[in-house]
Amino acid sequence: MNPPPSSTESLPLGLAPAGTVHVHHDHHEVGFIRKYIFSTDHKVIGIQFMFTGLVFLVLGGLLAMAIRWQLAYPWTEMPVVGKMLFPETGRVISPEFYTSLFTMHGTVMIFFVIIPLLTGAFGNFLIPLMIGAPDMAFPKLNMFGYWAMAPAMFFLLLGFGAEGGGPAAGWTAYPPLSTVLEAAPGSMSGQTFWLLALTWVGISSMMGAVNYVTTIAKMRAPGMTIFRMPLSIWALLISAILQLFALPVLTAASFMQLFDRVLHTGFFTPPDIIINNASADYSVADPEAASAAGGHPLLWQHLFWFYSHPAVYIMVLPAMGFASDIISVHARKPVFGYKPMVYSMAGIAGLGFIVWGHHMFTSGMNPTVGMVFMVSTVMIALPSAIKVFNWIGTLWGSRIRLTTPMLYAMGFVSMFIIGGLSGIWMAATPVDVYIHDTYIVVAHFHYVVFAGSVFAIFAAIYHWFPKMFGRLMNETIGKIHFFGTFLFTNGVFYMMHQLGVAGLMRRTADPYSYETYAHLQPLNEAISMFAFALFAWQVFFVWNFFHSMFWGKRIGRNPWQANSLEWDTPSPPGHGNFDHQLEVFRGPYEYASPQVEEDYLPQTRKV
Amino acid sequence: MSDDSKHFSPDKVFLWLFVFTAAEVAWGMWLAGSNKLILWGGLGFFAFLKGWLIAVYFMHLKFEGWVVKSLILPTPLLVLVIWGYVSPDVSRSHHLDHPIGSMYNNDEGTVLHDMSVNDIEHGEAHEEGEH
Amino acid sequence: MSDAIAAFDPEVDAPRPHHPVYDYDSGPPVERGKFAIWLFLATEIMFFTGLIGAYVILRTGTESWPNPEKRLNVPITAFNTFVLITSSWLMVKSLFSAHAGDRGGTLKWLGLTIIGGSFFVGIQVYEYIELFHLGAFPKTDIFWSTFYIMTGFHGSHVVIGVIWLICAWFKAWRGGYSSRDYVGLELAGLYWHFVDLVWVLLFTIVYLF
Amino acid sequence: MTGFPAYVARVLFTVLFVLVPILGVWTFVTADDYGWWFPQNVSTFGPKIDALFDLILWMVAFTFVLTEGALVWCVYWYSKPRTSKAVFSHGNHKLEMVWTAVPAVLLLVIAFAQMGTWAEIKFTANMGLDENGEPGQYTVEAPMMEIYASQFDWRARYPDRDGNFNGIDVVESPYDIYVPVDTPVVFHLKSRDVLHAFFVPQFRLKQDAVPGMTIPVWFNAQEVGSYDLICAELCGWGHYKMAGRVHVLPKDEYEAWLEGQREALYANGSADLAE
Ligand code: HEA
Ligand code: HEA
Ligand code: CUA
Ligand SMILES: [Cu+2]
Repeated sequence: MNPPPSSTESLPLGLAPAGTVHVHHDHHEVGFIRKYIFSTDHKVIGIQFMFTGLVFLVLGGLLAMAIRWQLAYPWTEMPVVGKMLFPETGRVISPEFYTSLFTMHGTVMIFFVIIPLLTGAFGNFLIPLMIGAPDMAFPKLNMFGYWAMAPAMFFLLLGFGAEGGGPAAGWTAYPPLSTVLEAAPGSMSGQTFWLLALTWVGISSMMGAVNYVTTIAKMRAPGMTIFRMPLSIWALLISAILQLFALPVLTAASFMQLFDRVLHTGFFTPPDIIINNASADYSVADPEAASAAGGHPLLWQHLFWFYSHPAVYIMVLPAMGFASDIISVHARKPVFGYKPMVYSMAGIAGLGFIVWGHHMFTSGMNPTVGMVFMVSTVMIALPSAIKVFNWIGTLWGSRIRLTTPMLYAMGFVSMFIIGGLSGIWMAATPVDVYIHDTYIVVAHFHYVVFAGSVFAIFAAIYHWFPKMFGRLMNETIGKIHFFGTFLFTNGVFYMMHQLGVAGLMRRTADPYSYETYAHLQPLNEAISMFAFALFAWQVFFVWNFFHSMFWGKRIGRNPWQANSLEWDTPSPPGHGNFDHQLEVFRGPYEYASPQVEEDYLPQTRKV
Repeated sequence: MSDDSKHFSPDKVFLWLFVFTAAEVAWGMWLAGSNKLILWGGLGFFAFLKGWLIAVYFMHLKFEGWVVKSLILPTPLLVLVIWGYVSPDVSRSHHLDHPIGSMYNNDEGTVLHDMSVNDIEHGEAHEEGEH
Repeated sequence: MSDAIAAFDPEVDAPRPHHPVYDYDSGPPVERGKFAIWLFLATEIMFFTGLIGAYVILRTGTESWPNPEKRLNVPITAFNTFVLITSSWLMVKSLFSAHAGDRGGTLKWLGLTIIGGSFFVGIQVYEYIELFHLGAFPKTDIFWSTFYIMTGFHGSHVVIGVIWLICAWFKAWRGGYSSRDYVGLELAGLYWHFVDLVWVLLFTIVYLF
Repeated sequence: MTGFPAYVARVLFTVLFVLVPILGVWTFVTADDYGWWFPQNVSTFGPKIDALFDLILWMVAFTFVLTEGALVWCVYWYSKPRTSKAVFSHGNHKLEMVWTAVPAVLLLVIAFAQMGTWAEIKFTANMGLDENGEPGQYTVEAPMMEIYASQFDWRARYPDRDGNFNGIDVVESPYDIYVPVDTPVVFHLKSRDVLHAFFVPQFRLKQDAVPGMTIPVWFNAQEVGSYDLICAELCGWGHYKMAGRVHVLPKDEYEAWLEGQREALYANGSADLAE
């Protein structure tokens, strides 16, 4: 832990009475490498996270397109890429490859796109700026946090090319499929790399989370009481806390799975299973070949979901925070019910720890336990309800500016409602007996995670891009981008509900051989069309993004006439962020305040 | 950081730790194999005392404010949550074919429930090691 | 609605030249480092919760759990436990010397702590080797699986702790700690005590239960 | 700044947002006509599951239309160019109370509505009971069959005449599973290798097969016919084709079939070897 700046020259920070300021001049001359690659500046690190996240978003998107191709036209030649990707199978996706397709798609999207983009990119960029700090509490740790992603990516990509195919046990990696080497082609070395990749992502998130919580707790500018913090900060704080308490359990579990695979222990493997007619574990008389087994497959499911359910809220809470801020700014109206918003986020986080069993209703778990999990799961809709209603309350009587970030923020609200509501069906145990692992689940989580989190990320990019690069993204193209993305997203995911009601299984490479599913192919084909369109449409974004970076309209400190602190810095902010001393007088949402004649009142303006 | 008001005598604490460790080992060795409740009760008691001493004095928790305490407060709750929800499923499951820890024996093609086949005699290390 | 976005205006928008860095402290009255290390320890607790929890859950599911005395060398490990506790105590002493500004004392006690820690690791390695000779491997049965994963990860924590303490020792040697500010040493100490604490529990449940 | 002329943007995006609730509801209403809805339903607890689904569907549809409607209205009405400022309000306690309490009630209703059916499906105590709650012919202790899942096929095992599963004249039937109609069928679900799941859409029944566990499952099929048995838990590259077929026969035909199988076993002598 490197000491915070100046702690050596004066009393260590924290012993000084709250509100003290340490003013220090460090003439800051660093070379290119230290400035842009191994940088300790939270803004640079945030932007690094953003770029890697977006690149992986393209990768995950491509994988999704391959999935959609297979589901629309099973076992038919892939047009362009087929030749180079799988010559040996005659240019068609093999069933083995399909399994690793969705495994990798899920893994990439969740662990390398959404979490890095929300907490890594915007967490890093926004936290110090919004609370008025010069940087993170531990800049070096922050840098390591980013570079811990490097081995993660390395192992992930290694997994793709692993002998015997990439990991193919789904992103949930249920044993024994994932632990018994003979069970699946992809669970030779691919699964091992997958586990290592996950562990490194975990290490990165840990470093980040410790840093975020410390920074928010200790480095707020004078007057920035916790109930004057923007909701984005609250969201990031709460999701960091979720990371801290949930993630280590997954790390422990993945190490057990690693042991099962590499050292042939049997935490998750029952004693007498026979794979390919060869028992997975051998005579105890011959220790050399022995494999203990005698574990329990459900143990993994519990430990995995103990992290991965909180993880889904880690994936949505920051999105909610950004949406609240962006809506308030562009609606020119205070957030409706600030404190209820904070408490409901806390409520979601708290309940999030006791609902993980809802992923296991049909797993053979104890039905009484299942009932308990159902009640807590259904109740978690309550805080979410409060948030939704408060967003609408914020819009009510507002003066909406239909900017691209605003459109995406409202799109987030509209889509999150759909995704959340479908959660209620699955929370209902008897209903889940039927719809578990059907496309209703796929529809559900793509609505919350793509139409939700990714829309919020788009909103955040359009909104904070000016602060990052000092230039505005093109509004017209932005609107075109939103129009298509919104339309096609619903085209892709809405009808998946119907597929699910019809009982269509997820993770099936070719469902149409079943009489029950045969008639669903046209619907899947339509969905795939929308998916391809959705992907293609993103060129507007890519172009807008890069073009605006260099040729966008140059703007000043506060293009949106917003209140929160980050708009009180130059765009882009220099080293140390703030070029003047701060004092915070009020919360961040004083829009349309009668005190002043403009319709906004920055937190730092004295009246 | 600890100003003088927060001083305590580490030597005393250490002495107690030493005593408890000795007592615990003695307890464990003598009562091994006897009534589990007595055995575990005693061991748990000693372990708790020792942990408590280390946390409260060596780790200074006694002298920390609510902030630090609140940082670790959730962990005991979560421990209970995990244990409470998982064990009915895994350890107390009525539907297990074989109790956890049983092993498959290829030679007889049977499932062993008793792990004591893998017990080892210390001291005879090297003869065992040969074959 | 006034939504014409003002273009860049050097007057107001240009960064002020050579401004200082403003670094605020908003309380609570705990050093950043200490605050962070306790957060980190919380995650460590959850990590061992995962491992120990799994052990407890698996064990309560077994029909007959082998008697640890039949498998493990309890006396040696009891002695080892004693060593680790002692090193924890020495750590406190070195911290106290640092508080008193006595650099020599700090170095001495810290050095002894490091020796204690290394000794612990040594004995554990020896124990492992002997067990391997006796044909007890992680894969042998669920007892050994849990045994190796728990003691193994604890052992790796001890190693990290020793390395950390060595760094702290050199910093102290260079006079990096003053009687007013020895946070760095305190953090290393906290981690070391935590490792000790975990071992106290592990020893009980793995070797004696 | 709005890029498009203000009024174009307003109309365009209002229409876009209003599409969501309209098409949303429309698809759910018409899905049935396209056959994109529940498959035929033949088990006794099936209708209850569908009913619960519909109950939630109504509540959810209500909140869906309500919230999306309000959202659309805001998009349209409050994006109208105005000179006045927005309403300066930080919230309203009464309102918060109301929209916390109302959903809370709804949700509790939803939660408790589930429990009966869940217990009926899952609790071993309720397995194998017939319509009027009397224990039927098969029980958890004496199930009608064992079903083994393994990569990538299904295998049903019917006990011998004196009801045990390890005798030599145990009838084994791979792929095809025969059950009597209108009978509470209890069976033991097992897996030889990895996780699988026993899923018959027409029974509204899904249960994972976990290696190392013997999980009692039950259903009561009301209509003669044969239905897809689908593996619903990822189990490797062949997961998609791990199919089976459940044939629901009239009771007498079922008995006849089973006897026939046993006779066959005797005929080809394998059973005599046992004696
Ligand atoms: C960002 C991610 C995210 C979020 C926020 C959620 C939110 C919720 N999820 Fe979801 N979920 C996932 C990501 C997410 N989920 C993923 C990735 C999976 C699949 C994992 C896999 O198997 O691969 C999954 C799977 C999943 C399952 C398992 C399904 C199965 O496998 O059988 C269940 C079951 O209960 C569930 C429930 C819920 C519920 C109740 C919520 C609630 O939090 C939703 C609350 C919100 C609302 C309810 C809407 C707004 C409220 C109102 C408009 C008020 C009025 C509403 C009422 C009165 C009902 N989710
Ligand atoms: C965050 C999570 C996330 C996201 C965003 C997505 C996005 C998409 N997902 Fe998926 N998906 C999952 C998480 C996600 N998914 C998970 C967890 C699973 C389960 C896996 C499992 O079963 O184990 C899954 C499974 C899954 C399935 C089921 C497979 C099966 O069960 O057989 C399908 C099928 O249609 C699918 C489709 C899609 C599609 C069409 C998209 C599209 O929305 C994708 C469109 C992509 C883009 C639009 C990206 C374009 C690029 C940019 C915009 C960036 C611009 C770049 C720069 C500026 C540099 N996904
Ligand atoms: Cu068997 Cu999927
Ligand atoms: Cu969940």
